[in-house]
Amino acid sequence: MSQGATTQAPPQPSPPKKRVPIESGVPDPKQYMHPVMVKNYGQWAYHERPRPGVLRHVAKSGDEIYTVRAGTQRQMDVYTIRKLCDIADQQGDGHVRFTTRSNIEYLTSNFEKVPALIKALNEAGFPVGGTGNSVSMISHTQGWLHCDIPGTDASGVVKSLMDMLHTEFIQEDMPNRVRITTSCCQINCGGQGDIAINVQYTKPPKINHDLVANVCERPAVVARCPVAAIRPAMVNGKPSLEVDEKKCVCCGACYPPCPPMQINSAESTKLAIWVGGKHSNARSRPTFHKLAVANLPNNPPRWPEVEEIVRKILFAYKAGAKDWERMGEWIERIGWPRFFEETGLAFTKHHLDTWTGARHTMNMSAHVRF
Amino acid sequence: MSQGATTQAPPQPSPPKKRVPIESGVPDPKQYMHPVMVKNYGQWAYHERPRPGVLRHVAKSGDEIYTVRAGTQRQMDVYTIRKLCDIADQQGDGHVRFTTRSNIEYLTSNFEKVPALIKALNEAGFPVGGTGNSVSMISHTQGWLHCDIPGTDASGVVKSLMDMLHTEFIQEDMPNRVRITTSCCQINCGGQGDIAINVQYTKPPKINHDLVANVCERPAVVARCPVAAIRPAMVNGKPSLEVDEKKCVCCGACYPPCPPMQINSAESTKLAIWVGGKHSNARSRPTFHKLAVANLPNNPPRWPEVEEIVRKILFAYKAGAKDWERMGEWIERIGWPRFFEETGLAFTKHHLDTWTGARHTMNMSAHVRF
Amino acid sequence: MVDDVKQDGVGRVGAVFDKRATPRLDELESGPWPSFVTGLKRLRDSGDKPYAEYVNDLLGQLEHSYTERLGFWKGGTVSVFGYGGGIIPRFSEVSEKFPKSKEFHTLRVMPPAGFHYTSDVLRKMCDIWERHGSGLIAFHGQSGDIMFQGTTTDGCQKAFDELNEIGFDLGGAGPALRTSMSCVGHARCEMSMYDEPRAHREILNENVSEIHRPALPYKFKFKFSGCANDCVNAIHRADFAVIGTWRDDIKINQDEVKAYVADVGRKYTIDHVVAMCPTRAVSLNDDNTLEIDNKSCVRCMHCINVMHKALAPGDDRGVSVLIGGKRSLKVGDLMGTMVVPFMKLETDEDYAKLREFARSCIDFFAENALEHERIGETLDRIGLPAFLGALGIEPDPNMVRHPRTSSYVRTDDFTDEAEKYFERKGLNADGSAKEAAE
Amino acid sequence: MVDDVKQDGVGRVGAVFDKRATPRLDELESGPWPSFVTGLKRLRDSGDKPYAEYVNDLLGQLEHSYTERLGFWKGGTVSVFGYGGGIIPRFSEVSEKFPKSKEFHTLRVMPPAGFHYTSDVLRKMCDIWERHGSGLIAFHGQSGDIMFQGTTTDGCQKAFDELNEIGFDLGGAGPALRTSMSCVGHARCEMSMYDEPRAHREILNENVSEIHRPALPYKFKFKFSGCANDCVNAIHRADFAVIGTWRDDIKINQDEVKAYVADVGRKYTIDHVVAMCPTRAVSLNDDNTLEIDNKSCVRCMHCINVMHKALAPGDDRGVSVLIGGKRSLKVGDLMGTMVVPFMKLETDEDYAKLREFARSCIDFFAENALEHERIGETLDRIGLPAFLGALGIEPDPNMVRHPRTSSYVRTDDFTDEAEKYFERKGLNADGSAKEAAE
Ligand code: SRM
Ligand code: SRM
Ligand code: SRM
Ligand code: SRM
Ligand code: SF4
Ligand code: SF4
Ligand code: SF4
Ligand code: SF4
Ligand code: SF4
Ligand code: SF4
Ligand code: SF4
Ligand code: SF4
Repeated sequence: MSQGATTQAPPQPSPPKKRVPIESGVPDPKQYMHPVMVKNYGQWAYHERPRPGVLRHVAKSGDEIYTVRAGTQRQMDVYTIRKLCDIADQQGDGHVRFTTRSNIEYLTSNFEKVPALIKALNEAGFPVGGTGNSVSMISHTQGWLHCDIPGTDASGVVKSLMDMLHTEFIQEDMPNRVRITTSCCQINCGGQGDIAINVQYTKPPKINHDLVANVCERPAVVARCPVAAIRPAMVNGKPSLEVDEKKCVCCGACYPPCPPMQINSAESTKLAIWVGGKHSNARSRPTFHKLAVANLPNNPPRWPEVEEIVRKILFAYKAGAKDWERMGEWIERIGWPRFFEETGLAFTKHHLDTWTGARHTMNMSAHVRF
Repeated sequence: MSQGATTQAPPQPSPPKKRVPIESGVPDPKQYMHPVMVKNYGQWAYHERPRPGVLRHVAKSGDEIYTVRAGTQRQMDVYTIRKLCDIADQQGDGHVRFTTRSNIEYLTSNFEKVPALIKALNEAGFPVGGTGNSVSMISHTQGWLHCDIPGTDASGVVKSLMDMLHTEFIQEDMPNRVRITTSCCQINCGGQGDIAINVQYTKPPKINHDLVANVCERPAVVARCPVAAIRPAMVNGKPSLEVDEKKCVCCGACYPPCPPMQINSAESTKLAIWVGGKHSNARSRPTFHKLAVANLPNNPPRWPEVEEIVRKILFAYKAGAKDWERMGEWIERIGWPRFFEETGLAFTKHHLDTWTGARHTMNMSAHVRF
Repeated sequence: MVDDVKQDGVGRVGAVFDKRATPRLDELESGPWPSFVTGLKRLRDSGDKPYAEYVNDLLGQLEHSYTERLGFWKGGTVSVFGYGGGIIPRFSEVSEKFPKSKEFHTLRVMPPAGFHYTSDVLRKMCDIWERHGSGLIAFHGQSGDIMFQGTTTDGCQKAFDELNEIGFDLGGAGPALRTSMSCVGHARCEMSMYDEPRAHREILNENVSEIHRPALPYKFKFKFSGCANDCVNAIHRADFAVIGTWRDDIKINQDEVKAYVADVGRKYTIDHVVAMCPTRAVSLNDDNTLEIDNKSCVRCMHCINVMHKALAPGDDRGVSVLIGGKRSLKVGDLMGTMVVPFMKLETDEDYAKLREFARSCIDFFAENALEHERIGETLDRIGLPAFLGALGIEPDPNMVRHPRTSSYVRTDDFTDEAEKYFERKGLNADGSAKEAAE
Repeated sequence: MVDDVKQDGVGRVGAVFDKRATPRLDELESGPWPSFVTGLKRLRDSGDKPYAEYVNDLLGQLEHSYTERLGFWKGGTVSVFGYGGGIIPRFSEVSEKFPKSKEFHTLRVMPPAGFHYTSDVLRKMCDIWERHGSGLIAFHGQSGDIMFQGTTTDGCQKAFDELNEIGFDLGGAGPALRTSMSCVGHARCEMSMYDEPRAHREILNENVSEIHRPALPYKFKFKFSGCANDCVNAIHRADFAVIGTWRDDIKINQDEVKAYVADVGRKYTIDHVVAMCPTRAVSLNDDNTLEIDNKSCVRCMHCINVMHKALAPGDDRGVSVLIGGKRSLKVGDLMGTMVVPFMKLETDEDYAKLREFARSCIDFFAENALEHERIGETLDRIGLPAFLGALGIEPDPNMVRHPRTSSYVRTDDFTDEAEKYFERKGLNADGSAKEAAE
């Protein structure tokens, strides 16, 4: 199944010089790693957070490494990156890393350097924070900037929300860490979040019948539909597809393999907000996020309606949760009735799951809350 | 849909005197209820258990009612019942009730009568107990004595086990109440139990093809199979049915509508033991019982292999559970690995669920126990 | 009919017969638990009773089952005049060997709600069953019936007529409304949150025709428990489970709390009350008083069960209704699903409402379920939103463990639905509170 | 190619052009968070760079999206010599309006395990991307790639060649092994239970050809977290998640425990440590020391996270493997399922074993998955027993939340299976312990 590196090169547009790639794979991080981290690799004892955005890890050897974490826009121009490098060289030890959430981390073994690092970052417009019980950077996807199937933008949504959440990024005032994700189509590359802001299509695809025959492998498209709503059909004498709109759950899965099945439109592409997703295994098992509200307008450039709801949910959590409770655990304790009460959101028939395994989401007990 | 009482009488074998029934429905219990209970109906304050088998309920009025609970064989001859009545008349107040689990309860407002009641019951061979954290009477079904589809007997299994559990019935030494159920076929009229002893068929039905055509409505039988393993077929020139043995899960659902699909045989009808079922909503939600061990021999008259396993499980629970933990909650806390360790039972591929929703039974987390 | 001379009940009085050998069953006579075998033998040995020889053959057939490890009864059709159900007919497959007990039908008879009896009425039942049956009665079947076990077709009618005269009626069998159960509740239990026997009787007796004339797609069971301890196993074992609950705060007697803690210790209290509350709603203060976050409490009953002198349910009482519990045929076991989180149950009107709702569920079931489909399966098949829609129930977050995790749903009317919700709650269309009017 | 004269990288150096109006995007320049729009404008305004005009049109198209509320990119086929994947090709659907950025392909480049960089290597990347691309780089994509965003087909090859020369390689796209992520772990974190970068690199690099030549039924992702905190979201977002864990007891420093309790108080400790342990394995003694029932502990990390000076994981360390996490296409979201509860991961042999197991999962996937089916879907389709059977893994109770509740299974070989289990555990066939031999 796997092939040698040179046996089957795909057709190339630039014929003259064919450089054979070096299949070096994943680079060894130690060549870039801070020497104190290399020295104490796998031998760390404990850590502290001297202030928001700063970590102090102490090795069993007694060595220390300080981390200063700052937010970035992820989609960075080379000027931004070079600025970050300048700070690493001038105020830091020249070693950085990026976190799972696109924050940059400056590593230094010298505590004295921390204040200057913070100052330089702040001056250059990079907020220092994102550690401990803060709202960290939002999981960022591609959207209109790059993707071929987006219902909205990602960078703009993230920027708008992080502007609002800036204070919560630079403080550690939440009950536990807050992980927000966005996704610019229902595929949802951003994954599960304490709060997730995802595109939700609200209408079945409109089919551009003229294009189907040329662009789409019809059996493949039919196979992609999770509810078997797509049938091959002849339309205007041409082979096309048709959708049973009663069955269609507006998921958009037919769109990537068959772009003439236009799922997006300025009117019907909406945003939904989900809550209580969690990846960690701390206390409760990892869980999926659950629908809070749907049908929010897709309103660039700043999506104020989304901002408003995120704020409501976040501050209800902040006010109500006990220390160490993640969003979902807070809701689990106080109950969904109170969640809807405290956030002022509506509970509708659409909140009742109808997908495979829906029964497992139902209350099959006398446990009720008032 | 419902019909008047007289409009459509089914054909009657005894034609002469046709007495029209009085459709009186559920009798009013107050006519039989102890007068102190009638007087304080819905006005009770608290209760105590002065000793195993005895409850003292105190009403808001200050009135008291004492309950003495005793085990019965459920399937009672009139002599046994009259003996119980004699005790009610001579040592009690003439009022009794039966519990959900077929125990008899003597109600008296006079504490002085309690010792005599206990004595009379014990002398007549009715164990006093079943209250509080005891092992109460087993959920009893019909079996060979009466049912038309049983794989085993019920009365015999219950008698054998209750003989063994007698001490646990007359004491309150368990961490919480223990509810055991039996079922004499896979239909399982006994329901969920802390420990459930249920018939488990191990082979697909053997079809008596000569009888199918006369006895079975073929489409109805085909429809009953949960895995669509049954097909209509012609066998020896007669319309019959055939079973895809690769699909068949040996559930026996085809047997009641079509007795020629013989699911029972002396060899292949086995017993399985399940644990951790719970109906109450106290603490955890109600839960189904889970497979502990299968393939135990169906060994009348005393099913010693079953007895042995029930004993193992019960005493592991008794030794390990915290007060108020039900069987399933104990296991939930200590984990299934330890359950199998402490009971000396085997964990096999058959313990992995394969039914609808199996995924929800899987460990989708990093939570592990060693 | 077992015989044709001096026939009375199921057989002849004073019949002379050889006792069947029952070596296997005999082993079930030893041991401390009351023995059904001893009981059956007592019947067999009642030479003055019509059922002696009948039970002798029954014992013979049962011993045969114990030897062959197989059952030997088959079904059939038997009923009493005017009714279509309530009898479980049994015909022997080995009647050539055990001819006397070739018919062994059972009458399912509905008990008084809460299973209360006087010795007097029990004796009357015994007398009737001595005359017309085997003398074997079960208190009670798993659905709550008194099971008069073992008689002929003719015996069924006679026994029923006499039982019916003393105020008892047949229960359910087949695709019908079934016999119901309610816990001891109001009669004796301080946890009881409504009048279970009343709810039980009103609903069943209003629909008694559905019991007696099987015409539903499949069985339909009600069960009534006074609180979430669910002493009649309603949530799993009833299509329609009624469970008592309350809306206001748990009542705390702090002196009794302190007495409890003084008695068992702090660590014990923490490990068994605080840490066992499913929603961490209980907290033990440093001064040994208890704090309960009542909005988080799920009314599970645990803390009240443990500290029942110190804690008690609130006063604003009523019931929850869960639909669709059943055992495993076809789809696997189902627990009931919460469809009515709270319904006040105090006044006559409250009870009338519950009866109405019960009736509407039976009607829905009759009209929508496929053949041999329980209502829980119907609910799964059409989905909870459609089910609620059909019954005119508004969605409520108490119906779910959590809202949907799947985005596969068409939500274009979400905003309308949200507005309906706010209207129901008396809020503005954006969920904000209305200004106090006038 | 955007133009044909003085072409360098994606455009002409010193091109003269009108700036596209971007009124909507301009609104995204205000506010405290770093602005990608400001960054893009900086690129546009770099007249000395080849990408200035290119980014100008890109901004134009993006503004167009903000106005129309629609996306305007479509896919296609672009790759570099020798590889079949690793490039995400983008062609504009509105190139008549915005011709310069009509191609806007992305290179997915695998980062060093754990995302470590020096300023030096970052600068080199910037230089390369200035020469051959738009100047826009993302650290990182959600799968962990460095995304060099925006270039022509030709630019892809050139940029790749130079990146490859400085030690970087393309990541995954399409139906292939995908780029992986590992947490900071061993490099800095005291919770780290194994050498994540080592596991990450050994597995990916052994199978690097699967990354570069998409030939699997669908994508396949690995992720590596040093402990159950799962800082790279492996369980949900990887087909093969490796999570650090330990088998022996949690290490307790009782003095630090007392210090913690003294600091935050007993009630706080009870409510936030004792009551939050998912299996009630933690108990606070009356003398402010802590007791842990290690056999009940599920290694969730909570108590250690909270009291990390007082508590630490044990020394007998290794990993769990969960299979089948994915986002929601077709079947709905799946979490990974535990298939290897524990595997020691210390010696070279241990790592070799993990590599072997990884390879066998990829092979299983290649041979058994349907087209466009993730391995989690395959697992669901064939069932866990068959999946384990295919991979030669023995069933273990840690794989389940609980054993089956459904009786619908054929168990005639149960006793054989049980014997195999006892044999594996070194027990007698009835589950009893073997007498100590010799
Ligand atoms: C740097 C980073 C790992 C990396 O390789 O990049 C990281 C680093 C640490 N994580 Fe994490 N986590 C990182 C992403 C995550 C993620 C994934 C994500 O954010 O997408 C998770 C899972 C989130 C989820 O459940 O959805 C995650 C769940 C945790 C938890 C569990 C929290 C909980 O209670 O659920 C802990 C434990 C804790 O907080 O003490 C933790 C703890 C830590 C500690 C304290 C570990 C240590 O001893 O060093 C690290 C410092 C955290 C801090 O910010 O104070 N880390 N951590 C990631 C920083 C992301 C960021 O910039 O915000
Ligand atoms: C770039 C990235 C988002 C981002 O901005 O970070 C991304 C972008 C796309 N994802 Fe994704 N996914 C990205 C991480 C993810 C993740 C997160 C992860 O890997 O941890 C997931 C969820 C986990 C998973 O694998 O399920 C994810 C789940 C999907 C899916 C749904 C798969 C499923 O089985 O449900 C698709 C659809 C598909 O494969 O057909 C998809 C498809 C796509 C495509 C290729 C859309 C398409 O079908 O044409 C997107 C290309 C966008 C573009 O123009 O660059 N992407 N995608 C992430 C990859 C960057 C990188 O290489 O580092
Ligand atoms: C008499 C009876 C009701 C009836 O109408 O017949 C009854 C009576 C009481 N139950 Fe029950 N329960 C009765 C069957 C049940 C059942 C159903 C069953 O056994 O089939 C359950 C559900 C069992 C299950 O979950 O599978 C049941 C679960 C409870 C619980 C919850 C226990 C738990 O922690 O899970 C309590 C609370 C408690 O124990 O304090 C309870 C509490 C009580 C109390 C203490 C209520 C009270 O304040 O009076 C009663 C005295 C119990 C005692 O034995 O100490 N009762 N109780 C039933 C006696 C059955 C028997 O003879 O053993
Ligand atoms: C007599 C009794 C067992 C006992 O000894 O106590 C019983 C006996 C039978 N049950 Fe049952 N069930 C009895 C309570 C139950 C219960 C418990 C309950 O009601 O709380 C259940 C579980 C709850 C439920 O309703 O699901 C129960 C679930 C079944 C089922 C499975 C239904 C399902 O949807 O899964 C069947 C099969 C069927 O209906 O086709 C069934 C069928 C039967 C049949 C009619 C067998 C048949 O199809 O021919 C049995 C007749 C036995 C006989 O000869 O008397 N019996 N059955 C119980 C009724 C006595 C009474 O009226 O009081
Ligand atoms: S979430 Fe959808 S639109 Fe956004 S990057 Fe992923 S596939 Fe593209
Ligand atoms: S949008 Fe989803 S449900 Fe509707 S036709 Fe397309 S694939 Fe099917
Ligand atoms: S469990 Fe089966 S055999 Fe036993 S009474 Fe019920 S239906 Fe009959
Ligand atoms: S035993 Fe069950 S699975 Fe097998 S054929 Fe009969 S109904 Fe189908
Ligand atoms: S269900 Fe509740 S009210 Fe009824 S008897 Fe049990 S504890 Fe009492
Ligand atoms: S009733 Fe249950 S949920 Fe409510 S406070 Fe008591 S233990 Fe907690
Ligand atoms: S997953 Fe565990 S080991 Fe890795 S960084 Fe997070 S806390 Fe540390
Ligand atoms: S690691 Fe988690 S499960 Fe284990 S003792 Fe600590 S809190 Fe409990």
